[in-house]
Amino acid sequence: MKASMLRTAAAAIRDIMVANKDYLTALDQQNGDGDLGITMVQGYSALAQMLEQETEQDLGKLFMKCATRFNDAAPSTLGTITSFVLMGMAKALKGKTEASLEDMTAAYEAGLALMMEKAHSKPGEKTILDSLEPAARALRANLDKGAAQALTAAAKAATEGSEATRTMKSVHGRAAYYGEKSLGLLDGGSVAGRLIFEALTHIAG
Amino acid sequence: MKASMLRTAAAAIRDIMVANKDYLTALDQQNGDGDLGITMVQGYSALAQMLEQETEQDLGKLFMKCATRFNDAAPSTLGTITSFVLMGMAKALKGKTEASLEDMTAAYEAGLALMMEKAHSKPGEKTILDSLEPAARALRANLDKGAAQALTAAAKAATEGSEATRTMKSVHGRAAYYGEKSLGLLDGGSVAGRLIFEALTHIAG
Amino acid sequence: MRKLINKPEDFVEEVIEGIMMAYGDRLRLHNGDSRIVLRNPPARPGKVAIVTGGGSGHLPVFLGYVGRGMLDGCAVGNVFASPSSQKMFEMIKAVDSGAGVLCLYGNYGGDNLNFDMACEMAEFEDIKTKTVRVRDDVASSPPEMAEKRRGVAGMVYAFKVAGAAAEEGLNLDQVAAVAQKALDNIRTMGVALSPCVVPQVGKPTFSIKENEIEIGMGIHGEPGIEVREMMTADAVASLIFDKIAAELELNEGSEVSVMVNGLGATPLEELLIVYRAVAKLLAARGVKVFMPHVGEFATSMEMAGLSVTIFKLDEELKRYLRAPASTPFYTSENK
Amino acid sequence: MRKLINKPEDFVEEVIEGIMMAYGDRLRLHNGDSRIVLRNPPARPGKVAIVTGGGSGHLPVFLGYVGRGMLDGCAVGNVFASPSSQKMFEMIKAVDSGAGVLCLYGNYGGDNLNFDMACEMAEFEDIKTKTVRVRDDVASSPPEMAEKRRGVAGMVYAFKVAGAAAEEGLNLDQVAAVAQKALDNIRTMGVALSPCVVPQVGKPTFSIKENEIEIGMGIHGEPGIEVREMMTADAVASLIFDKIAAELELNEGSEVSVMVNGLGATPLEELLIVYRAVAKLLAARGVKVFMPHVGEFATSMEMAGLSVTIFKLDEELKRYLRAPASTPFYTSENK
Ligand SMILES: Nc1ncnc2c1ncn2[C@@H]1O[C@H](COP(=O)(O)OP(=O)(O)O)[C@@H](O)[C@H]1O
Ligand SMILES: Nc1ncnc2c1ncn2[C@@H]1O[C@H](COP(=O)(O)OP(=O)(O)O)[C@@H](O)[C@H]1O
Ligand SMILES: [Mg+2]
Ligand SMILES: [Mg+2]
Ligand SMILES: [Mg+2]
Ligand SMILES: [Mg+2]
Repeated sequence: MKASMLRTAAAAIRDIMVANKDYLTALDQQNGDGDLGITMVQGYSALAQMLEQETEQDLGKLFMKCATRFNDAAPSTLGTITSFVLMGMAKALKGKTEASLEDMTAAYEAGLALMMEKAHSKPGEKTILDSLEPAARALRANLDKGAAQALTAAAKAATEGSEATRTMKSVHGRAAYYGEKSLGLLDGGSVAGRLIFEALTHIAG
Repeated sequence: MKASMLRTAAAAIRDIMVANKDYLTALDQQNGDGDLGITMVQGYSALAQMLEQETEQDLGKLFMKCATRFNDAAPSTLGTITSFVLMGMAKALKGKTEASLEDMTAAYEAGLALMMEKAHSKPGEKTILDSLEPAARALRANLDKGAAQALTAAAKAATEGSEATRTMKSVHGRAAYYGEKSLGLLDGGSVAGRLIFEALTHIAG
Repeated sequence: MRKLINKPEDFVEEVIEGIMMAYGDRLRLHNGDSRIVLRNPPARPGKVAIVTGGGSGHLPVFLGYVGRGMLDGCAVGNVFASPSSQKMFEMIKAVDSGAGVLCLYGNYGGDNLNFDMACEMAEFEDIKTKTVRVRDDVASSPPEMAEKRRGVAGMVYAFKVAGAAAEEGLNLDQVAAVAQKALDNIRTMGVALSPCVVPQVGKPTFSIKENEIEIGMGIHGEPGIEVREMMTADAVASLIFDKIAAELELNEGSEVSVMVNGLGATPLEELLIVYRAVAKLLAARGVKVFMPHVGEFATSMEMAGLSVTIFKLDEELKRYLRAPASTPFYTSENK
Repeated sequence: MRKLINKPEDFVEEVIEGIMMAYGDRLRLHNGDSRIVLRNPPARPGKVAIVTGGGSGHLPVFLGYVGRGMLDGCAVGNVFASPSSQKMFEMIKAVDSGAGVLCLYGNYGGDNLNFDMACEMAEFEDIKTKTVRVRDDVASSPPEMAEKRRGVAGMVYAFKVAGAAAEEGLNLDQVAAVAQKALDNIRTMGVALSPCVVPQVGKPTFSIKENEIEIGMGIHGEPGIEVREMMTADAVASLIFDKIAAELELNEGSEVSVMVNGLGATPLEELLIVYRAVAKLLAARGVKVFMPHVGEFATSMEMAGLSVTIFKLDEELKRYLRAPASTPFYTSENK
């Protein structure tokens, strides 16, 4: 992938977040403060807008700019967590102006690792990680099948992972106050994660 | 009348105010603040209670005590207005330990006069005066028929006067803010006035 | 009833008890009477005393302004009801140190009657009194019937300015004149978004629809000028501003103080948004703002809404407004 | 939505605009950025700087405590949302005068992540920072998980005490230690009676039934310990008191400061009734109250309810609490 593709991706994710804004809001209202729809739209809109002007070709520097811009536009928990992923990817992509599917997968894995370190979280805790991390594994397992198929597999894994949050107990953020009561509820962040891969599948396919 | 009769009268008025508390409240809520029921009960309860202990025989001094006590217990507009009437009666009855129906009527007229002076009001302004003043005229006109009949006539006049407030426009207090809109409404204070004479009729009869 | 109270009939007593437990070092009850709150320690002998009084449910109005540089005493009524003339009289007697007593209070039927009675009692005991009634609410009567207007948040400015004049050593007539001069330059108007509940009544005495706003409603729910569909903060600000500006000459170079006062349930954030709008309207006319007051100064328990007061100043009034004052509920220090 | 606002998306900008129009003499925006509010004039060089940050909708928390004797800066987020780490970093850089910067803020996911990121950025530029998180809300986690607790009204005491320590000339580690010592002795718990509305959401994120009370609910509507049928003020006070007293040793001779904090819609009268009940419970144990704080210190817009904070004092903490502080929204002068 190249810098220009990031622009298309950001626009696609923004569109899917706009389309699902009220749904995300409703999910976050179940056991959070209801800002998830707004912050995701704000974050990805800002990214897409920035990338329309941006001429930086170094993918590392570009992802770093994305991380800062995203956090500035959406400094909520999930917004900041997203920034950490982008920051981790930036470090891994530094110096590259083109990246293979494998490079991108490795960068994405590095991004998740940084995020888990900073957010003190791991899969199974009813968060966005429960869609993002299965997606990473699916990407890795389908590297040889090309971007379109690998992303389709990742989207499927993200969807399943998100669904599985219903069986999990929240341990982070506001949702954690609900403890047992969070069982059965779908985590809004995990849905945001699923939507990202859904959007990427569309542009790759 | 003698000091002891005042005790019976106060208790009877208190009872009728208690029975009509919610009604008075509702009337005052139409174009006032809704405290009329509470304040009338408070004022007459305090009077009745004080008179149970009180040994003063001089009617002037006794009415003066009543005026102070009433205002202290019910310092609302109507409470204070009531105190002015009692104060005016006190001045007229000073030195007397017994008063004829005619003495009482004259004292009552003096009470109304003092009240009108202090409250800057006159009949026809949709207030308690519109029941109290017709009652005064009825008493004066029926002096020769004895207390029971005179009071019955007064109660009738008070009732008609109170009803007539529906056709009047408020010019005093909170109700005045309603201007034209007050047309059609019954004035709560005038009902309180009617109830006083209703109670007095019962004990006289 | 969404109120954190105990028995409704104990409401006022318990509020006063709480105040004395919290601020017993700066306030005292006259002979232990919870209806007569006095400045503690008392002012220096020879100072003109200033007292007020009125119903409960408006904190910090009225007793919240008893203290250094403001009031010497306050008679406390039941919720939205006047204190008795007896209490007022006892208070007047307690605070007079020979220089006389200014009764400075809002123009309401019950309060007027009781203060008048109290002043007569005081006169009988050779205590000089003067009365100045606050009538700042432009929504409560048209200009030609201004003497019928109610007193609302603008009274706080009157307390402040009269208090400073008294501290400065002016005599009774002069203090009354300063209060009156201030009031001649003070106008207020408010809007309400939700009603409030008198504890002993237990339900709202009036209602406001979810999407409506009461323009000019009084602090006890007295009806205002009109009911409108919900408006923006800027629209509310300019509606109030126009009404007030029609009565105060606000020109290039004028100086004013502005009070944006929350009625109870309206957040400080919204008061600041409205302040911003008023300040812009003033700036557009070249009017300068001195010592803005944004917060809750005169409330109606849990009523939602706010009032805007504009106080047109000259050098004398500015000096009195600026002078130090300190009560448990008000301080000039950070204004 | 019963709010006096303009466009919901302009809410925060317009609040800050209002604040700067009213208090532009005592606050300034860093490079005109409405999300970075700084003390004006800045503190003397060499003083440890103290900053905070957090979501909007809680005035006077957070920026209301920027001023002499308290904070040097505040990063401003959207309603109930953290400011970005970029803004925090710019603020930290702006206030540091070489003695380092204490980041003192409430323990919430978004704020933690962003302040951590900002501190890393600061470190990179050789600015010393220290972090102390406020976790005073006993209802938000059991004692054995106290590190998970949220920060609520008790942070105001922490601002006050740390601010005084910094003014006195203590170094960064010492100021952080004072803040931590204060927080070790501060506990808060709240109750809510009605929800609030985030302007851009437009409807309440939770609901409370008319006759119910949420015990221990958080300032963004986080669920508390339990929902109960409406209770009296005295019952609420003793429920909160017991919960707090189980964690602070309150004995004969102890001294505490008590804050009864309104969440927004609850009248001052009710706060005083609850203060009274708490003061009696303390008196019954022989505990003395120093500098009570009754009013709105940390709100949730139009939420009805209140919180009670107890701050156990020693001579050092008393001195810092008493020390002069003055911001447009807080002053020690009349406490
Ligand atoms: N520590 C964490 N690690 C990973 N994801 C988290 C963490 N905390 C929260 N999340 C995710 O963030 C979502 C909530 O995000 P957001 O609404 O921005 O939080 P808040 O409004 O509390 O700041 C949750 O649904 C969850 O998926
Ligand atoms: N100036 C006046 N003269 C005579 N009666 C008055 C006057 N003003 C008000 N009233 C009477 O008082 C009643 C209202 O009394 P009250 O409820 O005590 O008033 P508020 O609650 O406004 O103090 C009215 O219904 C009217 O009958
Ligand atoms: Mg959220
Ligand atoms: Mg009434
Ligand atoms: Mg009344
Ligand atoms: Mg949030």
